[in-house]
Amino acid sequence: MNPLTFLAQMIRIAIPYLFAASGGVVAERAGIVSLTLEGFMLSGAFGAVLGTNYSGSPWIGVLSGIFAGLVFALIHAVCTIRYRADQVVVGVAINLLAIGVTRFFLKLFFASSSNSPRVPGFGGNIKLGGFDNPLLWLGLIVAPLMAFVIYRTPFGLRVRAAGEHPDAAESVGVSVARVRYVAVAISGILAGLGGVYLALDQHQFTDQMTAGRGFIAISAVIFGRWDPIRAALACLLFAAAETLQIQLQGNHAIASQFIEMIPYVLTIIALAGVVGRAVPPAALGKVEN
Amino acid sequence: RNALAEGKETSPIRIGIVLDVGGRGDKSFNDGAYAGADSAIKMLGSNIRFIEPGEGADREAGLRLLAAEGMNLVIGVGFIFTDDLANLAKEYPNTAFAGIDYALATDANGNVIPPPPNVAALKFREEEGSYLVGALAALVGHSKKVGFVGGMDIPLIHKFEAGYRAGVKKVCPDCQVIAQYAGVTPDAFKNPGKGKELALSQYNQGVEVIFHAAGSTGQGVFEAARATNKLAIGVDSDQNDEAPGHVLTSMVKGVNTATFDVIQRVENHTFKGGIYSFGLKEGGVGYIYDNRNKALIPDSARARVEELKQEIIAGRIKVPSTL
Amino acid sequence: MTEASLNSTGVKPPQPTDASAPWHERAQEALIPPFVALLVALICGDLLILSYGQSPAGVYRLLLEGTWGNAYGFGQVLYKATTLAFTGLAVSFGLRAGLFNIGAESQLAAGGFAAALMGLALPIGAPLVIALPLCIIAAGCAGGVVGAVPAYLKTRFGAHEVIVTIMLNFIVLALLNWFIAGHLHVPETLHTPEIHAGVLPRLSDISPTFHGSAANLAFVVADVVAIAVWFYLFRARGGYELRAVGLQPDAAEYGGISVGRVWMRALTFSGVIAGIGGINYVLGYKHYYEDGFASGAGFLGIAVALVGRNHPFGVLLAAFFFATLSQGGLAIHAFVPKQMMDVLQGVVIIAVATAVPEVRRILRGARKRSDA
Amino acid sequence: MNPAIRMTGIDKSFGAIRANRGATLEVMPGEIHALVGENGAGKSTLMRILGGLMKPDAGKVEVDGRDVTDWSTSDAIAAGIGIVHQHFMLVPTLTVAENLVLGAEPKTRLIALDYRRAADDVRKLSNETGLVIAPDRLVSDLSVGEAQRVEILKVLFRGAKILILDEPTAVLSPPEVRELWSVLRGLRDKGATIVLITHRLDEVVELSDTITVMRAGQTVERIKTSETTPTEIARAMVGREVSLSAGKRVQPLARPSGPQPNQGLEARNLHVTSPRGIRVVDGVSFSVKPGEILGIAGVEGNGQTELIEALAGLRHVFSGDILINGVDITRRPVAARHDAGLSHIPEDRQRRGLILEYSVADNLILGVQKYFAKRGVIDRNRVMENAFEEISAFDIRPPNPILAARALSGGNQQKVVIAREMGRDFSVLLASQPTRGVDVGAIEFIHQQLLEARSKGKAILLVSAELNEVLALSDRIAVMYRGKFAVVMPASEASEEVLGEYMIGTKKGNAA
Ligand SMILES: Nc1ncnc2c1ncn2[C@@H]1O[C@H](COP(=O)(O)OP(=O)(O)OP(=O)(O)O)[C@@H](O)[C@H]1O
Ligand SMILES: Nc1ncnc2c1ncn2[C@@H]1O[C@H](COP(=O)(O)OP(=O)(O)OP(=O)(O)O)[C@@H](O)[C@H]1O
Ligand SMILES: [Mg+2]
Ligand SMILES: [Mg+2]
Repeated sequence: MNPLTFLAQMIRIAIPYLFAASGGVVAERAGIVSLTLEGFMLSGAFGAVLGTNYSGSPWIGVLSGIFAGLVFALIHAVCTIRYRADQVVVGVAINLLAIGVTRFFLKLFFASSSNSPRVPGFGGNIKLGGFDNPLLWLGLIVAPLMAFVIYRTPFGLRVRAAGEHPDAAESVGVSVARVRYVAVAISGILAGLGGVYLALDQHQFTDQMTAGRGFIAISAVIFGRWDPIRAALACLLFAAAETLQIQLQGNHAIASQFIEMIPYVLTIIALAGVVGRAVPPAALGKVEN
Repeated sequence: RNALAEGKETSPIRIGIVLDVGGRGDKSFNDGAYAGADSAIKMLGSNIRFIEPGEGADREAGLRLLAAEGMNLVIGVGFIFTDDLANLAKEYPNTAFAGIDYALATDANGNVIPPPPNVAALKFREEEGSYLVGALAALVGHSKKVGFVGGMDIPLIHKFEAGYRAGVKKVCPDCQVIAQYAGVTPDAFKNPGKGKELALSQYNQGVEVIFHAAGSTGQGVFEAARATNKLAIGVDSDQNDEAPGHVLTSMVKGVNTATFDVIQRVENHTFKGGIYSFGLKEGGVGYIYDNRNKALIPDSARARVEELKQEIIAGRIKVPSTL
Repeated sequence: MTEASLNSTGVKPPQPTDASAPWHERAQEALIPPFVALLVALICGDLLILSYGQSPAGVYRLLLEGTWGNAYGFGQVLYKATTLAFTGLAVSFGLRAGLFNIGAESQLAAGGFAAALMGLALPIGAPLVIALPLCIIAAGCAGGVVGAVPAYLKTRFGAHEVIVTIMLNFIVLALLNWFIAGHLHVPETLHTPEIHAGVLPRLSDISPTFHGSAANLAFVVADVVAIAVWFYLFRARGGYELRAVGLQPDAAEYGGISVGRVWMRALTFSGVIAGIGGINYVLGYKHYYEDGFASGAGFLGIAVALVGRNHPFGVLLAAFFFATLSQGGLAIHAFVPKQMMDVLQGVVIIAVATAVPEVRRILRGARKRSDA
Repeated sequence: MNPAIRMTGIDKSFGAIRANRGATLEVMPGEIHALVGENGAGKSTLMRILGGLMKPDAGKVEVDGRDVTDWSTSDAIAAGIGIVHQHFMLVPTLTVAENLVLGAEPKTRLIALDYRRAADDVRKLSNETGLVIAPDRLVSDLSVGEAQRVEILKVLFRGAKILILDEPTAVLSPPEVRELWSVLRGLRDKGATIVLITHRLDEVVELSDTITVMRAGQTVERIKTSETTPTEIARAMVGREVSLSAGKRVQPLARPSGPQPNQGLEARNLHVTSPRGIRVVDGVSFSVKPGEILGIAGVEGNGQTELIEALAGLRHVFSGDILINGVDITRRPVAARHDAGLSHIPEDRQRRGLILEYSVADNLILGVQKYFAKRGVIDRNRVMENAFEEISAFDIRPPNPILAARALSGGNQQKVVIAREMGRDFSVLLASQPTRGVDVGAIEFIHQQLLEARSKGKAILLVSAELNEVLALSDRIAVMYRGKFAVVMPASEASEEVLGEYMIGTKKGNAA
C-alpha cells in the first residue's frame, strides 16, 4: 500500500497517544503516577462534545474538553498531594469515575447510553488525510513542546527536582506540592486534549470511546523512559504497530487476536529488554508520611 | 410506565422486558425492542415494565425479578440471555418467556434442540438481509471492491459477514470483499476511532461501500463515509440519520415487530413456545428503500435485489450463515 | 545494585496499625477511618440522588431491601462478593510484599477458563471430591502462570510490574477470546459447553430460601483461602519474610531474606488466588467459561484490597460491601439510572483511599498532642 | 552589637524522640561558631529549624534581632541563611549548574531557563571562592568532595551571609579539608557568619572563634575557643568518663587457650567498588582471631560502611576473599553467612537492623526466623519465650514484646538489635557504630556485652566513629583512610593523637 497513506494513518492514530503520553511524562517526572490518563482522556472527550453541542463551535468544545480533563486532574491532585492518598488506587478510581460520570451525563444530556448526537468538528477534507485538523498539528508539536518545558524552563527544572529529590527541592524553597499540582494539571489538560481530538474527529462522543488508549499512553511513557521525545517515538511505534495491524487484517492468514496483541507484546519485550533497568524518577509514587 | 398515561385502559396482562447491558438509547436492538414494546403500549394498552441490568451478572437477576413478580410474559433482549431464559422457563412453567436472538444449541448429530415449551425463541436470519445488502453494495459500487467492518471478532458477527459475502459473490463473482474486525474484546463494539481508521483504509483501497455490524464502532464507519464521500450500510435499525446521503441503506432487523408480535400473542392468549425465525419471508429482516435513500440506488440494482429477495423467500437460494 | 533497590514502584502497602498500641487505639484506627470514608461516600451519593430528583432515604431503603432484605438478594450479594473477595485477596497479597498486581482480571479469567477445561476433560459425573480439587488446581495454576510472568520480568529485568500486568490483561484476554471465539464455543454463543464434572452446589440446594440466587459454595472456598492467606501472612515463616520485604526491603535483605524470591512468590501466588476465583462463575454459577465474565473484577479488587486494609478478613468485609453496592444498583435502578452506580463506585474508592489515611493521621496527631 | 542568630528554648520531637529539649544557640556576626555534640545530640535538627525546614515545637528564633520563628525555607534563604546539609541536598540527575540555580533560576527574555548564565555563575563563583567544579557535570558523577563544593557554591549563589555547614569535613580528604578551611576563613574575613557542625576537635580548635556544645538535645556549654582545650571540649561533649574506663575493667577475663589457626574472620585483598565505579574499599586485608576485637577507626566515608556491608553480604565484592572459620563465603548470600557463624550489628538500625512496624518479639527473630519455624510455621510460643528472655537479659524498655519497634527509643531499639545478634550462636561479630545515639547506661552495657563475647572466644570487628570507644574496647586498632588500612597497631600503642594523625592522612604507616 501507499507509504504516504500508511504514514498519515499512523499519525492520526498516534495523536491521542501523543497528547496523553506527553502529559503523563510531565506528571510522572514530578513524581505522580499517571494511571489516570485513560480517565482524563474520556472526560476530555465528553467535555468537548458537550461544549461543542451547546455552543456550536468546536473551539468552545476544545476549551470545555480541556476543562473536563482539568477537573479530573485536580481531583487526582488534591487526593494524592494534599491528602497523600495512594496514587495507584486513586488512579484506578479516577478511571472508574470518568466512565461513570460520562455515562451519567450522556444519559442526562443526550438520553442515550451509547452515543451523543453529531457535533461540528475540524477539517474533514480527506484529500488532506485529516491534516487540516489544527488539533492534529498541535498533537505533533506537543511532545517537543513538553521536552522544552521539562529541559529548558525553570518550571521543568523544578519538576525534575520534585520527582527525583523532593527534599532537595524543598531545601532551596521550591514548593514541591505546587510544582506537582501544576504538573498533574498539565497532564489532565493534555490527556484531555487527546480525548478532545478523538471526539471531535468522530464528531460525537460514544460510551468508553477511549477504549484503553490511556493505558497505551502510560506504557509509552515508561517505554520512553520518562523522556517526552522518546515517549513520543514509543507512541509512534505503537501507532505503527496498530496501522500495520489494520493493514494486515482481512487476509485471514493470522488470527486477528494475535495481530491485536502486537502493541502489548512489544511493550513487555521492551520493558524486559530495552528499558528494563531504566530507573523511574526516584520519588515516583512515594507517599511520605 | 403504565398506559393510563396514554389514556387507554391498562390490560390486566403484565409484561416485563430485560434489556441488555447496552440499555436504552443504544440505537440498536435494545431500542428496537423498546420501540416494539412502546407501540404495544400505545396500541394494545399493554402494561410493561423494563429492567436495564448494570452488569452481566444482573441479567438473570432481572429476568428472575420479573418472573417472580408473576409477569405473564418475560422478554430477554439478546442472545446472552439464552441460558438464563432456559433455566427460568423450567422454574416458571406457567410464565411465557421470549428471547430475542435466542441461541439454539444442536445435539450430537447436528439437529437443533428446541427451547422449553413456554419459551419463544425469536431468531433472525441476519444472513438473508446481509445477503441482499451485499448484492446491493456490489451492484452500486463500480470498483469491484466492497468492504465489511465487524465489531468483535465472534461467530455472531461472522453470520453477517457470511451472508454479505454470498450476496456480493452472487451478483459479482469477481468482486473482492475486504472484511475487517475492530478487535477481540467487547471494547471492539465501542471504538469508533478504530472503526473510522478501518473504514478509511478500506475506502483508500478503492472500496466504495462498507457494511458495518459493529455497534457504536460503526459510527466511525459513517464518519469515514462522510469524510471520503463514499457509502456505508447501516445495521439493525435504519441508520440513515447517522450520515444522510452516505447511508446506502440499512440491514434492518425487525426486533420491534418481533417484540410487538410476541406481546400481541400473549395479549390475545395465542402465545405458543417454539422457534420463531424471522427472515425475509416473515419480514423480520430486510433492507431500507425509501425516498431518503432511493436517490442512491439505481432502479436496475433495486430490481435485481428484489429478484434475489423473492428467490430467497421462495427458498431457491440458500444463504449460508457461517464463513 | 541490590534487589531491594530495584523495587521501582513507590507504592507501599498501607501501614498496619502497630501491634503495640492499646486495643482501644487500634480499634479506633481500624473502625473510625473507614466509617468516615463511608460517610463521605454517602454524602456524595445523596447529592447524586438528589440531583436526580429522588429522596436519598427512599433510595437507600430500597437498596437495603433489595440486598440484605431477602434471602435471594443476600445470596446475590454473596455471589458477587465471592469473586471480589478472590481478586481482593490476590491484590492485597501482592501489596503485602510491596507489589501492585493490576492483572487480577486476566488471572481470574485464565483461572475460570482452566477450571472449565478441566471440568470438560473429566468424565461425566466424576465425583465432586475428585473433580473439585482438580478444577481448583487447574484454575490456580492458570492464574499462577499469568502472575508469574510479571514476577519473573521484575526480578530478572526489573520490569515495572504495574505496566506488565496491565499489558498482560490485554494479551491474556485476547488469547482466551481466540480459544473461545475460534475453537471451543457452543455455536451462536461465546461460552464453552457445560462442564461434565466439578459443579459446585448452590446455596439454594441447601436452603430453598436462597432459591434462584447464584450464590454457591465457592464462597466457602473464598473463606478458606482468606484463612489460608491470613495464616500464611501472620503465622508462617514465608509470610513473616513476605511482609518484611513489603515493609523494609533493606532490612529484609539484611535478615538473609532473598527479596527477589519473595517477589516471585508474592506475585505468583497473587495470581493463583485470583485464578481460583474463576470457580465462582464457572463451577458455581454458569457451569461454563464465558468470554468476558471477569471484566472489571480486577480493578475493583484493588479497591476491595485497599478498603479491607490488606487484611484477609478486612478484604472479605470490603468485598461484601462492594457487592452490596453493585447488587443495590439493580434494586434501585427504577429510580436512579444504573449509571449512577458507576459514579458512586468511583466516589467510594476515592473517598476511602483519601479519607482513611488522612483520618488515621489526624487520630495519631491528636494522640501525640494529648501525650505532649 | 546584637547576635546574628539567637535561638532560645528550642523544643523539637519526632514521635517520642525528643531531638531538641530547650536548646539555645547564640552566634555573633562575622564569627565562625562551632556547634559540637555526639550523634543524635540534636545539632542538625536545631539547624533545620533555623533554616525553616522544620517548625520548632517550642522556642524562639531570631536572626539579626528579628523574630523569625516558624519562618519558611524561602524566607530563610531570602534573609541570607544558607545551609550545607549533612546529607547532601543535591538532585543527582541534574547538572552542577542546574542544582546551583534550582529555585532561583535565571531566565532568558522568553520564559526559558538561561542555562548559559547559570553555568557562568558557577565559573564566576568558582573563581571567587577557589571551589572549582565543571558546571555541566552530572551531580551523580561527582565524588563526595566535589558534591560538597557544589553544596557550598549553592548557598553562596543565593547570597548567603550566614552559612551553616553540617559536618562538611566528615567526608573530605585532608587536602580537601584544608582547602575548605581556607575557603571558610576567606568567607569570614569577607564578613560572613559561619556555624560549623563537626565531630572533629582539631577542626574546632583550628577554625572556630566560639563553641557551643550540645548533649541529648540540650545546650550544655558556650565557650570562647581561645579559652579552652580539646580535652575540655571533649569532656563537655561526652560528659562522662565512666564508659572510657568500663572496658579495661573487664579485660582481665579469661582469654580462650591458644586460638586455632584460620579460625575467626579473615579478609584477603578485598576490593569493593561503588555503583559509580569508585574504589571505596581498596585492597584491604586483615584477620580477626577468636577472642580478639579489631577496632576500625576513621573519618566517616573512608570505606568503613562499604567494608562492613561487603563482609555481611549486603554489597557486591569486586575482588578478594572473605573467610569465616576458614570457609570462603565471598560470594555466598547473607543467609549462608549467618549459618557460617556471622553475626552483624548494622550501622543503620532504622533502615537495616529493624523492621519498625514489627513487634519487638518479631524483630528479635529477624535473620534467625528459620530456627523458630517448624515445617514453615512459626512457633509463636518460642518466639515469645525468646522475646522475654532477651528483654530481661538486655534490659529492653518498656519490657513489652508486642510493642512495635518503632515505638522504642533509639537506645532501646539498638538494644533489640544487639540482643538478637548476640543472642544467637555465632563465632564472628561485625559491630558497626554499636552505640550510636545511645544513652550512657546503654553504652556501658553494650560495651560489657562486646567484651564478654570476646572473652567467650568470639572474633569481633568493631567500627566506630567514636575514638574513645575504639580505644576502650579493641585489642588491635586499624585506621581506615580512603578505602585502605592506613595502619594496624596494638591498642596499647594507640592514642587519640596518634590515631588522629592517621585518620586525617597527615601520617601514613604501612598496614602490617
Ligand atoms: N526526621 C526525623 N524523624 C525522626 N527522628 C529524627 C529525625 N531527624 C532526627 N531525628 C532524631 O532526632 C535526634 C537528633 O537528630 P540530629 O540529626 O539532630 O542529631 P545530630 O546531633 O545531628 O547527630 P549527628 O551528629 O549524628 O548528625 C536523633 O535521635 C535522631 O534519630
Ligand atoms: N511512637 C511511640 N509510641 C509509644 N511510645 C514511644 C514511642 N516513641 C518512644 N516511645 C517511648 O517513649 C520513651 C522516650 O523515648 P525517647 O526516644 O525520647 O527516649 P530517649 O531519651 O531517646 O532514650 P534513648 O537514649 O534510649 O534513645 C521511650 O521509653 C519509648 O519507649
Ligand atoms: Mg546531624
Ligand atoms: Mg534517643
